[in-house]
Amino acid sequence: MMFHPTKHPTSSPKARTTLNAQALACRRGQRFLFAGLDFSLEHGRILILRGPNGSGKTSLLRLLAGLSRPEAGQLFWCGMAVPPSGAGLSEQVHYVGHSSGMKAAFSVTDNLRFWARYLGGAEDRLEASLEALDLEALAHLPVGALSAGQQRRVSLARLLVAPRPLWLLDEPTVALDSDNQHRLTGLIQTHVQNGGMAVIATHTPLGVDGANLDLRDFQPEAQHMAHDPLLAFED
Amino acid sequence: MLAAFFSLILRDMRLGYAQGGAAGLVIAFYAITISLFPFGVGPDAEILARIAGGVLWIAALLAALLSLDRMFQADFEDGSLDSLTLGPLPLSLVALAKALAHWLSMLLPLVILSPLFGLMLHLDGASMRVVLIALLVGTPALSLIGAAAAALAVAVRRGGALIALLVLPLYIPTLIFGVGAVEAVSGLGSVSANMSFLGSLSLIFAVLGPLAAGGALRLALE
Amino acid sequence: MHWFANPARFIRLADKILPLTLPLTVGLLAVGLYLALVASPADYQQGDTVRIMYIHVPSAYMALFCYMIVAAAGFSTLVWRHPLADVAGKAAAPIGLAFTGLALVTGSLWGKPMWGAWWVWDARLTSVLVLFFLYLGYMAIWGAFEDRSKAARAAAILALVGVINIPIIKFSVDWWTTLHQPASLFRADGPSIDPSMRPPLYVMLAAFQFYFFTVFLWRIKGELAAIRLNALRYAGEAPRSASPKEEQP
Amino acid sequence: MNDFLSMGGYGAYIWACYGLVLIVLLGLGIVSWRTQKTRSHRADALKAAQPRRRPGATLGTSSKVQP
Repeated sequence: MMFHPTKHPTSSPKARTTLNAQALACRRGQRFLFAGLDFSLEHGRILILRGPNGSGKTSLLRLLAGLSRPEAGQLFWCGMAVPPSGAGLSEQVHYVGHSSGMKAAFSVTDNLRFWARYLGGAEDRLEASLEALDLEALAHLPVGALSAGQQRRVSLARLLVAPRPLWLLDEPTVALDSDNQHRLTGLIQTHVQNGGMAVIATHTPLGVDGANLDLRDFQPEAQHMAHDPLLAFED
Repeated sequence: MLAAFFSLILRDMRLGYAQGGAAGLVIAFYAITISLFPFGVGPDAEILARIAGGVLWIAALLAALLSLDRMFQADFEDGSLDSLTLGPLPLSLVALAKALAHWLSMLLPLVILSPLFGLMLHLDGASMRVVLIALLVGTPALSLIGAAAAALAVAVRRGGALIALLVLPLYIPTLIFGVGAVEAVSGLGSVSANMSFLGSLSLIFAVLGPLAAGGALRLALE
Repeated sequence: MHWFANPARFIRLADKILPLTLPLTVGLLAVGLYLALVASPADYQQGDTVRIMYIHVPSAYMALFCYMIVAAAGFSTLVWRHPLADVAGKAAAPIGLAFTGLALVTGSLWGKPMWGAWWVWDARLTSVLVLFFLYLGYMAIWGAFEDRSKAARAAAILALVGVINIPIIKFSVDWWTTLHQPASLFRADGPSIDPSMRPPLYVMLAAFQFYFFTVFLWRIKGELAAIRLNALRYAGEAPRSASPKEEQP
Repeated sequence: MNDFLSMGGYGAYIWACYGLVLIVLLGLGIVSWRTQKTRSHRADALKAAQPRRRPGATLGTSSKVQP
């Protein structure tokens, strides 16, 4: 599958997309999940997030997708600063979380056709996406009737229906059987070879080579109180 | 951008009528609520005719309230709200699209059926037409400002009951001018004045509702 | 504007102001009561019930005034993300609710001798009733969230939606009451406040204003103390030099 | 004094109004005042009971990601 980014600052296929993070910090309630997080990622590269449950992997992925605002720090997409609303980056991103993001009442094809149209992809990619994840047999079944593994493959199919440079995958191998995991690895490698990028939070090895980032290195050692402006007189 | 907007409206409308969709329930609720009134105030034609406008409007308000809860909650629970945010539309336009889809799938059928229920309430021909137009012009406001309350309720996780408290005070102007238009037929005030207020309410809320809903949805995503 | 953001500085300022506003409140209230109950004449038309107006009108005014404070706090929470604004909104709402409740009750107690009905669907009373529900909605939002900063922003959104709707509601209620009460003999806020009624009214209003400001500062200090208490209790739990251990998500 | 209390026959309503207003305002005032007093005392007590934290605890180390 040729990958060609649609609306994109530099529209050439081999775009030099880069994602940089400086001193990112994320707070949950009274506590910092991580702080002072820096990383940089260019096209054709993969970043694998490690760390125990609750160390902030999902929060970091949602932050990169522009679904939440960082407590501190700044994100740069292709060198341009990303505003807190995530505008400019959100349109370049796919986020595959734990829930399928599909309507249970609709069939697999209806769901994917909607996402193709909504996310600015092309409906002619539908067949190729179903084929890539071995979903042709289930195409007309309502997503609600599918197993967790099958639903996971449908949400992964959305990555192919509307091509975007940056994939954010949150434990994508969950509920996938072994040969589907190979299929996933193949998809990621093809995406990356075509100039795409990916940030993947995973516990199981994916068989793709990429830089590792362990969120435990960025936990503040002292359980420092999250900086709540209304606590300023605690210093 | 526009294609995404309309595809979202179409999807939500189809959702309303798909298996598990609430559209059918809302219409049934509207019918049952209206038919309760004669049991309450008595079958006397003269009384029913006088309060018919109020009955039709209050039933429409409650029907809208009933269906607001699912406007964003379903998308929040199955994760599609995340992907909708990553689409080309800003969150306020997503809210506008969903509010319009809610109006088209949930409230428009009520408006079309209202003359039928008007008959049950001995409404005369002239007021029947006015009620139909008033509902057509005024009910969009219910979905539009309702979207803001529904979005706030999503951020609260189990906020369904909260919606009624948040939105009913804001429905009062629509109710006043809606019923006012019907009563104007029998000489109490002017129909066109009430209609123009009703229409302006829908327009004001067409801006205010989605803006507030967009902000509230961003809260829910955090 | 951000000079204000530091709570310690705010509390020092409040502690300077409070010794002024508290005696002023008490003094004005005493003078107001004296003027309202003793010094002013009974109205030729209403008799002594006009004295109820001296607290009904200020209460209704304060009910709206407090909502404006809540909306202003909401605006600065959303636009300037001013941390103190979250707390100010939450502090002002209960006071506003109290004034709204008082306006409703005094309005009803005034309606009974005048028109023989405990509740009259008149323009002012109906608007105050709707305002009461707006307050309930605002405070329900605060109660519904665990995370303070999320609650503040959600409540701010509702407050702004509410404040934009207040003139709309006021207009539609006035339209509705004049439609259904063509020539009501006596409107709740009186045909015209003749000169002799003004002193007690203004003094009572001033007393209520200072009362609001005093209790408002107290409540903000209370909210800040609650945040500090929560943070300290939280810090107290987590052992200070713990190595980063497994945390529950 | 008596006619003052009767307020031209409307005494009941007038005193009910003024009484209620004073009770509610006084009550709200006292509750607000007391909560802020007790809370700040408790906070001071908790703070005093807590060992001094190392001033200026830094917010996590920032190290480049391993290649």
